[in-house]
Amino acid sequence: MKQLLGVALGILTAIGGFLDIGDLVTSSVVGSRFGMTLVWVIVLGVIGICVFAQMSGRVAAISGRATFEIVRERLGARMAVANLGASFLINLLTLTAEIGGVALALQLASSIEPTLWVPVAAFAVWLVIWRVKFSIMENVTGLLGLCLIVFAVAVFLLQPDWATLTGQAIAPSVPATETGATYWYYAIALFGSAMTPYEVFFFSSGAVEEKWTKKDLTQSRINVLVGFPLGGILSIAIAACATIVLLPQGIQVTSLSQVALPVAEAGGKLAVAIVIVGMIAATFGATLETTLSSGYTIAQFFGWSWGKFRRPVKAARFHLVMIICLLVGIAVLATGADPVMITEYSVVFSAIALPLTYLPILLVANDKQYMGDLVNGRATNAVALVFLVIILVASLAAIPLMIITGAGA
Amino acid sequence: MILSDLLNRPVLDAEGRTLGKVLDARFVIDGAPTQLLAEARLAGLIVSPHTGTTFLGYERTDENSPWLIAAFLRWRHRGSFYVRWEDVEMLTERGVVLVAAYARRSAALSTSIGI
Amino acid sequence: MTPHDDSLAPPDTYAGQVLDAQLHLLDRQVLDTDGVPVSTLDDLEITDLPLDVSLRGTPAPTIANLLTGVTLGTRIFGGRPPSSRLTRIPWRHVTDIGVVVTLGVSGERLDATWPERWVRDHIVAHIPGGRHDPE
Amino acid sequence: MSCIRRTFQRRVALSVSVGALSVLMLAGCATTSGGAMGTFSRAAVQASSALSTAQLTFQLYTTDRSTNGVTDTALKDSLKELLDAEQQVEDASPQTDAEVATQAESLKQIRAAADDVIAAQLAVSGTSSDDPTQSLSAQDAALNDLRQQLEPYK
Repeated sequence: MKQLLGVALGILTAIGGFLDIGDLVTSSVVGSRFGMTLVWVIVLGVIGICVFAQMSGRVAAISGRATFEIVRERLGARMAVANLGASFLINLLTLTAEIGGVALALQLASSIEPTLWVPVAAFAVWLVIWRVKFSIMENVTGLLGLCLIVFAVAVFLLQPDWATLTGQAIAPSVPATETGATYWYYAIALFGSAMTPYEVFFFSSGAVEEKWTKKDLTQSRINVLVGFPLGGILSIAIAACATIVLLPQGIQVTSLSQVALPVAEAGGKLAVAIVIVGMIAATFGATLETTLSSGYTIAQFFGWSWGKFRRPVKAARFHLVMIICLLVGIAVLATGADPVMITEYSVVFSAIALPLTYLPILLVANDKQYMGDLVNGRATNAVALVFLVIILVASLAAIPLMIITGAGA
Repeated sequence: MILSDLLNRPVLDAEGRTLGKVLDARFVIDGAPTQLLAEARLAGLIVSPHTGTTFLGYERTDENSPWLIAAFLRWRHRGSFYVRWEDVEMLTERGVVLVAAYARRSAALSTSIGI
Repeated sequence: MTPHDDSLAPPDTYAGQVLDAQLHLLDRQVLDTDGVPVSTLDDLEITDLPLDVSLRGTPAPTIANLLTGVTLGTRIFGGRPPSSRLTRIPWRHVTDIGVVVTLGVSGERLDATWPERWVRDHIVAHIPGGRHDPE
Repeated sequence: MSCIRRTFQRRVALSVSVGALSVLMLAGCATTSGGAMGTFSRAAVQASSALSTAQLTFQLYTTDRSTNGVTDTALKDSLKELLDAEQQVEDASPQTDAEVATQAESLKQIRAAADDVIAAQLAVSGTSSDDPTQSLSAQDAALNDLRQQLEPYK
């Protein structure tokens, strides 16, 4: 029975932990402007993150090496430092967006200005990282994040015209009001929101934190292959809600409050309360993950002692880096920068930075010195290579599209 | 002397012709035993005619998956060879000068891949 | 199919463990005897070799020290650090080289861990709760 | 010889960072293409989206389907969008008479919309008793017409 509970817990936290401010904002922006015509990108992104997280979890469990140790060992110092620079800055951008997301979600609960919530949220994140055990932190935010299932319930409560919804999803075409360039720009943004690099930094470092071994791999495979797709379905539900309620009224999502309106329409006050709890948990959990990822990337590159399983004094520089990153996040948000705008940039830059960490992980997953006989199978390699091409194309196309569309205007 | 000074330096034959660059330095732990581990002796250098930056060692192992990357990297390091330390004549500002009758050996790592 | 064309002599084989610096040593994680990370291996220091002098007959150089810290900057951006400022971990401390480089001594005594100890004693230790295990 | 390669590397790193900065600037200027009319068209889309949001929010409030937090925040956000749209229209420098007229028309509609949202906020906070639902939907229709009219210039 305990084993079953462990499996269930793993899946639930994977679902709850999958969504963050990037998914919430990007899925609803896309739903409100493109309807269901970009849903195929979410499916693609979910498959991609399943392949990627699986590989990095297996590499971490077998070789005990987390992502950035591998990036440096495989690429050598010079290429790794460029990789570190890009990945760290983009992670910092995502971290700032996530803290902003928590503040916006708390504003929805309290009507208090988000700029006041930012320091409170950042302090709470630091406190959890400083004192709370890794697994407890993951389970609580993951389970509370499950409240976002209310988006899926809302889709049914809204009794949509299922034919047009699925029709749009299956036969995607660029809506009249949008240009091809914005369509593909938001395709990349959506792909970046599903396959965020920090999820992999966190996932593989978490495997080392929780001292995974070969026998934990089946558990992690179940978590990923069941949890992430269900998380992806929630992303689709968010897009569907926006399509059903916001698109017909010409509402283009530019703030988190608009994301909650379809849920209010579908399920009234109770549903709104639940979705707010879900949003706070999802963004808070994502802030924890991005903060830890900022510590992981720097500490693993320089070879410092790192990890939440160690007392803070045993991983001093690791914790110092995280404190500094949180302070930077607070400072950026204090300038009044709009967290939704930061989020939109962070998901696109995530798509740009993805190859930097995907390639080394793919290489090490094939390296007998690291993996022994558990190297990638032929099928995994085939799928992984297909995604390498997709990821490279998305990464190269992102910047030109950002210029043409003025970041999706 | 720092190893990075040696890595990536041009390799010249006795007549001064450039053969390539030092791709890597191969050490073998079979010197005089110290407290814990024997001395690591510089057995030889791996020279690549095209590029000094090694990339994941595909040129030396029978690693061939994922094939797309392995094929590309092997192409990039085609023609790389191994010279023993005994074949090194001297170190100069211009690079590593080999003896006239240096032997070009395969750079392939034997089965015990550095574990 | 190992990649060597016909013109090359067969590869040497050795009794001891074979280590290609770029592939198996450089940029690897260095752990101390308790498994606590010390640093990443940034460079190696080998016995000095004279310039412009025939090296025929001289014994092969050996690895004297593992280098970390300031050499990372110079290795990436060029230039040479003054030898006095190199952070050295003597080769004799190394017990095993596999996926990581393992030392036989505790990290506390090595000067490679000085920055970690400084941050710990001056900053982290002063924040309440810093010494407790997370619960 | 190896240091020549490194300065080349430093130059590459420099150009990459300059490239990244120019991307952000270019992304900014792309939103100002299409001259004054382009700005008006984009502002009209933004304004009508904001007003529709306020209309939906107020309707959810009157049917007691939304919480105070969401209602207050959504109205505050849509007012901010409307004022931002108004600012864009004011900052545009119209050249021809048609553009001057469009600017005036756009400002009139957007300001009316902003007044309606403020009325909704007052109704929600209970300080005023009149119900802005009619004027919200009337203004919504007006802004939609403006948006259709300016659609070709987008």
